[in-house]
Amino acid sequence: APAAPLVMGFSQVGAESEWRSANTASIKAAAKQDGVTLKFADAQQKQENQVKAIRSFIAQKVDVIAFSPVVESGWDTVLREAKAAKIPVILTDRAVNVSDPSLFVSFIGSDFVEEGRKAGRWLLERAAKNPGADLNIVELQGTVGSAPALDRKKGFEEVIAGNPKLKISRSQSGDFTRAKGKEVMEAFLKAKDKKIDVLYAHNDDMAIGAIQAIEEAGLKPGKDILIISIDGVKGAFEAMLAGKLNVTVECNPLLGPQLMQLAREVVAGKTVAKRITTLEGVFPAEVAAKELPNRRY
Amino acid sequence: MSAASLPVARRPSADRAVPRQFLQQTLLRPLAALALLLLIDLLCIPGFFALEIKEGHLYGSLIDIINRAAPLMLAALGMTLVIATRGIDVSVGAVVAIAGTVAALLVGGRLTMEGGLPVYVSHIPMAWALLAALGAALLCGVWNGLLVAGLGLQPIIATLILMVAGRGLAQLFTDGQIVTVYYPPFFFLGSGYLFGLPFALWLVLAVFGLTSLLMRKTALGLFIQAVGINPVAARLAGIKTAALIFFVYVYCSLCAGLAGLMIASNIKSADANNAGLALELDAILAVTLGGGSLNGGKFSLIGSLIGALIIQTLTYTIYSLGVPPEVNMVVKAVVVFLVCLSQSSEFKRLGRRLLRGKA
Amino acid sequence: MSAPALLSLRRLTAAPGFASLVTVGLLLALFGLGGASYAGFASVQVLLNLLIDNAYLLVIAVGMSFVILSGGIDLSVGSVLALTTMLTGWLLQVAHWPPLLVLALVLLAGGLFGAAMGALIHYFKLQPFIVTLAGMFLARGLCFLVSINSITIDEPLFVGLSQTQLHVPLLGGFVSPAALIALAVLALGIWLAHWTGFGRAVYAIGGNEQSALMMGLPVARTKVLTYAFSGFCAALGGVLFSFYMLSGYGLHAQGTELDAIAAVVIGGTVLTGGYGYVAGALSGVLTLGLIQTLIAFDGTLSSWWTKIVIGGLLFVFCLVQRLLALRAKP
Amino acid sequence: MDAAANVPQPVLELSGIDKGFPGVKALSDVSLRLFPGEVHTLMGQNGAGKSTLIKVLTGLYQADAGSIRLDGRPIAPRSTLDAQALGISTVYQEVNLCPNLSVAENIFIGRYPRAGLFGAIDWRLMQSEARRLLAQMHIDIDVRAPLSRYSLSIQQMVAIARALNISARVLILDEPTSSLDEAAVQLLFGVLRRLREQGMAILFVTHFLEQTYAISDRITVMRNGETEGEYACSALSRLALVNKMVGAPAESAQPLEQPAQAGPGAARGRPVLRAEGLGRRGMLKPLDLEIRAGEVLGLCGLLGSGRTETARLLFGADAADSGSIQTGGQAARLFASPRDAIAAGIGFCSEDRKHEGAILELSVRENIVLALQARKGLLRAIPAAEQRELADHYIARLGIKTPDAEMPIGLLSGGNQQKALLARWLVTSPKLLILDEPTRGIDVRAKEEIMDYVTALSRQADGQGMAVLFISSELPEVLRCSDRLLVLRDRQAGGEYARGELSEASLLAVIAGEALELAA
Ligand SMILES: Nc1ncnc2c1ncn2[C@@H]1O[C@H](COP(=O)(O)OP(=O)(O)OP(=O)(O)O)[C@@H](O)[C@H]1O
Ligand SMILES: Nc1ncnc2c1ncn2[C@@H]1O[C@H](COP(=O)(O)OP(=O)(O)OP(=O)(O)O)[C@@H](O)[C@H]1O
Ligand SMILES: [Mg+2]
Ligand SMILES: [Mg+2]
Repeated sequence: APAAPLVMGFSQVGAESEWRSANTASIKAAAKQDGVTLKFADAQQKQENQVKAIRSFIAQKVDVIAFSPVVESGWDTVLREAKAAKIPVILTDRAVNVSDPSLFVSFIGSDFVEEGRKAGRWLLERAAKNPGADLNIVELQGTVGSAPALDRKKGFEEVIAGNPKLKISRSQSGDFTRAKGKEVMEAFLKAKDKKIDVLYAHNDDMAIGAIQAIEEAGLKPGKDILIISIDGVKGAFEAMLAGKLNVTVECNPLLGPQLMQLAREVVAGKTVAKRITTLEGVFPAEVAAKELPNRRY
Repeated sequence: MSAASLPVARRPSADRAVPRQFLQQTLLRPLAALALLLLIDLLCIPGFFALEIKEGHLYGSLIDIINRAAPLMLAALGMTLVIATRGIDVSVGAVVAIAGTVAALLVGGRLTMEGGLPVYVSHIPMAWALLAALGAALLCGVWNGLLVAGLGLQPIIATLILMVAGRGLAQLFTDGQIVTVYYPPFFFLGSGYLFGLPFALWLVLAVFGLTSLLMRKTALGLFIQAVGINPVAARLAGIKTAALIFFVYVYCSLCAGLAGLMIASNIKSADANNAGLALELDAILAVTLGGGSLNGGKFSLIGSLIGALIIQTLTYTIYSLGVPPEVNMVVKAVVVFLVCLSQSSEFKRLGRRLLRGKA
Repeated sequence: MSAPALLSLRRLTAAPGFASLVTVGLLLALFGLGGASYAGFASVQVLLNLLIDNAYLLVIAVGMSFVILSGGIDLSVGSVLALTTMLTGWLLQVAHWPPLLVLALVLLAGGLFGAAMGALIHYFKLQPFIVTLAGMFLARGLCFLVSINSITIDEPLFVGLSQTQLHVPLLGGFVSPAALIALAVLALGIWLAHWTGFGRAVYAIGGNEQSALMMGLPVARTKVLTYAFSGFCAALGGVLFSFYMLSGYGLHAQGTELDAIAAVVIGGTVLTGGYGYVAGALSGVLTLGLIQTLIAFDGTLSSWWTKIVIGGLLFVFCLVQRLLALRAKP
Repeated sequence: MDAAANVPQPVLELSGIDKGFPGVKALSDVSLRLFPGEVHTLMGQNGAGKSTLIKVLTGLYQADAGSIRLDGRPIAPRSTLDAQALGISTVYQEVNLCPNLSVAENIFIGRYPRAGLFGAIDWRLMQSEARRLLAQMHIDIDVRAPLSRYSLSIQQMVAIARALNISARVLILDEPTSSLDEAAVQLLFGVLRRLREQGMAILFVTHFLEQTYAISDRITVMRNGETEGEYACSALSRLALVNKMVGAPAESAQPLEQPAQAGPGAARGRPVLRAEGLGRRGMLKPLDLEIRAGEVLGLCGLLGSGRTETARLLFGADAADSGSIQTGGQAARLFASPRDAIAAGIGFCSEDRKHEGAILELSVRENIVLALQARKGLLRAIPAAEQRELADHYIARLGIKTPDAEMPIGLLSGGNQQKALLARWLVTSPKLLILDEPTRGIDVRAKEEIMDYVTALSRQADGQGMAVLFISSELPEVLRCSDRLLVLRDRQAGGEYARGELSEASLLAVIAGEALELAA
């Protein structure tokens, strides 16, 4: 048994959403349980801060570095420094785009494009029940240019392209927040040109905000307008219970235990899989009541 | 005395003429900008001005704009006074987060199920919760005021400290989670209606009325301007400059706190990380669009309100026109440039010269 | 204390550079604190990392110093930086232009962008805050018009510059070429500010623009040049940033304008213009960087405690700086 | 040489200049000729348009109509920079220098001596040159210190030094002497005479008749924005000059030489203020001072003798570090801030109206009521009607030339701003009014009338009149108005004299002569 505890440097994106906070909490709790000494650095949503943090982990000679990159690109240099210092790097939640794949040992996390596809597939099935009707979709995007926003849009569009009845008529950024989601939805609802049938929100928070706007417009969310969102936070399940949200695609933040186990294996010199996908489900409203008690975030 | 020998050009209704002149100078231009934006909406967005009665209140795009602009208007009111003293307060967004969080936490983050029925409970009586939230905002203001007026730190740095730490505090309270409120009376503040109009609007009007009353019935307005334009001379004239500066920061934080309550109430939850993000920039922009100068001095409360309306109308227009999100910023930038230019006398002069040159 | 000692102390504290001295002293104290608390902190490389990691910020802060000294403000720098990385990425990776041409072009573009804002500010008597805020939206928006995805740069020159480690003789440790460029820009800034007519005119305008005009100084040219210089520095900061990150991205460096302003003000420059030193930008940048490094070394702070501690350290820093400066006033 | 050379040609010729501002016609059909080798004085009442004319001439304002010719060629400068390039060097009325820059830089900015490969500024050379230039004007100060550290008079001298150092053919000085004392004025005149001999054309603005007659060759009189006429100095008597400025025959020929009131008979009351050992290290050595109700105490001294410092310490504008002040039967103390002093019934009209007095963007009305309002406190706002009444009263009483009370004070002429600031303190009806150079820049008639008005306020028969502490560099004025004179030398009290004890000459000797003795 190793005398000194494993030291892990972890650079988190920030605390920009509930999902992220749950992710952080899971990693911290798992580290504690596993007896891993965690050096945690919050990047406040800035890539440059993450690079600084990784440099400081290298200077502190930690055993393993893990991080959730703010953005895919731009990691070559600092990861090379880590490699030169012989510190293995694990990615969580989001992937990076580097010229040399050996710069990191493994990546655990969700596949945003796949999440978008799952959302799209759910809609396809739903539309199949009522093949005659055109469905007018509005989309609430995440922060312009951010990886989840880009990928969730891409995956969703890819799938619904298969059905010409499905059309996205409006798409606007709601910055992943409730307030913006509500604001944008309000504006969509006022535009009288087309009746809105479906709302696709890139995260639950925006969907929850939009639900309020829909109610205030005198419509019934979940019935008059189908609502699809991603993440699967507790609030979404509550909304589904109340019949206001139709489906949420899970994006699992509870990566802590998996990460710790992986770190141990990596440090012990075992070969590990390059890509580890987290287990994620799709939760339609029907299963919400059963699932809600299991939700920890 | 020599007055007799000097032919002083005294206009007959000098006292009347001047406020009108002032109005022209400071309010006409922002008003024109707002009108222009609305005109664009009228032409490009069908049904933009349509108002209907829904559930006993007015419903429509205009109402949305007012509702959405309300927190910004409040923040801009507070910011107006700070800017008039040649200061700046970048902590507005953080104070919004703190006030919203405190209120949401105290009012009720609990949904209990009794016999399959959801029951909403507030933790402590709502009035106390609201007072506590405003109290927290007040403390923020006192902190800013002490740093600026007491210690003499530069306003931007003094308030930057709270801007950074304040949001952290709010997140500390909530452990990084969004606190959802399940207590309907709380929602009235941000999405209720009174006499058919959003309650938020009435609240803004009340704060505005109170503030302008304060400016008109007391010498506060005069003193704030004097301190903003020439602090040395103001002190020599016997004005308590430090106390005055302290006051405006407290006032600004209180306005921000109220805005925070409104935002939290509107989305029925407190989002410590995102509530009021970059609101300070919008508030400053509103003040400047309304004719206020960052060099301190003359200010116009109504101007700032109009400035806030311009910003919100613009945002709403962008959403309604279906501008792709990646172009949002460019559109916003271009409009801000145009509004600014339309307010510049120099630009007008240039335009006139060009026109004359062509003719 | 004896009278002569007191006197010499007073003379020291009344010296014009005293505020900067205090800042340097505080910096050393902060570094000492880190060294005492965390293993591996008190190393040369940690110090050099401060320069490497903040090279782009230093360059921007130098440009910002001029703007603030002239009594203005430039909120567009962060966005111009992002736009530069984006343009650089696009021109290199998509359009495949030669790297040196790209460099020249983006630097020129940054300068022109600044000059355009300066011209609006001066000739149309618009407020710097509002014009540069619109500039900030514009530059950020233009990023997304280029591409909403991030662009990875793998052009050999950039990669080479990014990964070069220049070993520092005697001290040990290495710095990046970007850090050296930043120091060179700082030196250029100091020289411009204190030994050229342009720099002195900037100070004069910050002291009193009307007077500067009545003293026959070229106010229009100086103001436009000031913003052009800041735009240029922002673009250069963007170039350094693309060396640093090897990517172009529209969300890069959000809020950097506030960091730069804070750095300049912490370095002792007065926001209303006319007073301060360009060299102060370095101490401001190092202060902000050091605070972050301290937090990273601590490694136990949650997101929110990170913010609170940053705010707290900033407060303590400003408080001590201010109190010492107050004491120094006779 | 051809024949034309024999008839002197004006270097600078302005004709038909019109300039209007919203609501004000500042200049109409003004003409002016300036010949090489002459000192040409521009005279006129406050607000006559002198400064505006100069600003038009140097490109700060653009004329609505008219032409400016330099050597017969029309010019249209658009900025001071242009004017300088054309050989016109100007000192504007308010000191327009940069307070944050060093004294040396203020003299040399824009024309630095250069050295080295890249043409860097040669700071050493610049500083030694500045020292040399100022030494010529008998000023010995640290030229590396920021200008803001020095008093207005020093700043004025620096502004002059700057203008003189610009190699120019036309030198324009707008009221350069308003805050200089006699000695400094003589120094300046010495320099001007030398420049005149070198063929420079000098345009000079002043309100002092003595100075006009001492230096000028010709005089142009302006009235209400129009040129009244151009006269050879020798052909115009003082009385005629004053008449032309005012536009009506004046009653007395030598207004300034008459005593202001019927001698020292006015009733004197109880002490309003008694200061003991008032001082501050590096500013003023401990000083005793007593002022009684109904008394005008003149404070005299050379530049830098500590008069302004005394006033500031009395008023609490700077904190004293020794001594005490007793007012109206209250316990002795020191004022912590101007507020305290105002509450004790003291008013202080600063010498530096631009930085310490006027709130430029506020209206005349707001500037006038400011101190009264501050004393009443925030909550008891003076009703709008009352404010207007107060403002209108003093506008009429002091003859402030403004279209109306709502005009921003910054748009008034210099002298009229000064009057409005005086009004600010008069409305508070203080027990003690400290006036530091209150007549700076006020025209010759108004000066007399204002001081008469102020002294009349103090000389009330009941012994309850206002006490006045009067600081002025103009000895005749001090002598005329004061009941008692306190002389300051080297920042300490140098003697007290009763009214009539000293003539102007002997006062000068007391102020300067003994100071010289001390120095020796
Ligand atoms: N920018 C301006 N806007 C409006 N009115 C102005 C402006 N500048 C000057 N005036 C007006 O023009 C008139 C002439 O002013 P000017 O300053 O030229 O007088 P002056 O002869 O220099 O007086 P003084 O002896 O008091 O300095 C005044 O009535 C003044 O109020
Ligand atoms: N000729 C001079 N040479 C050097 N220093 C001078 C000279 N005249 C004044 N000073 C300095 O300028 C500073 C301020 O002087 P200031 O003129 O304000 O004094 P004062 O007593 O208020 O005189 P006044 O009221 O006439 O302006 C003092 O430090 C004084 O020593
Ligand atoms: Mg004048
Ligand atoms: Mg003086």
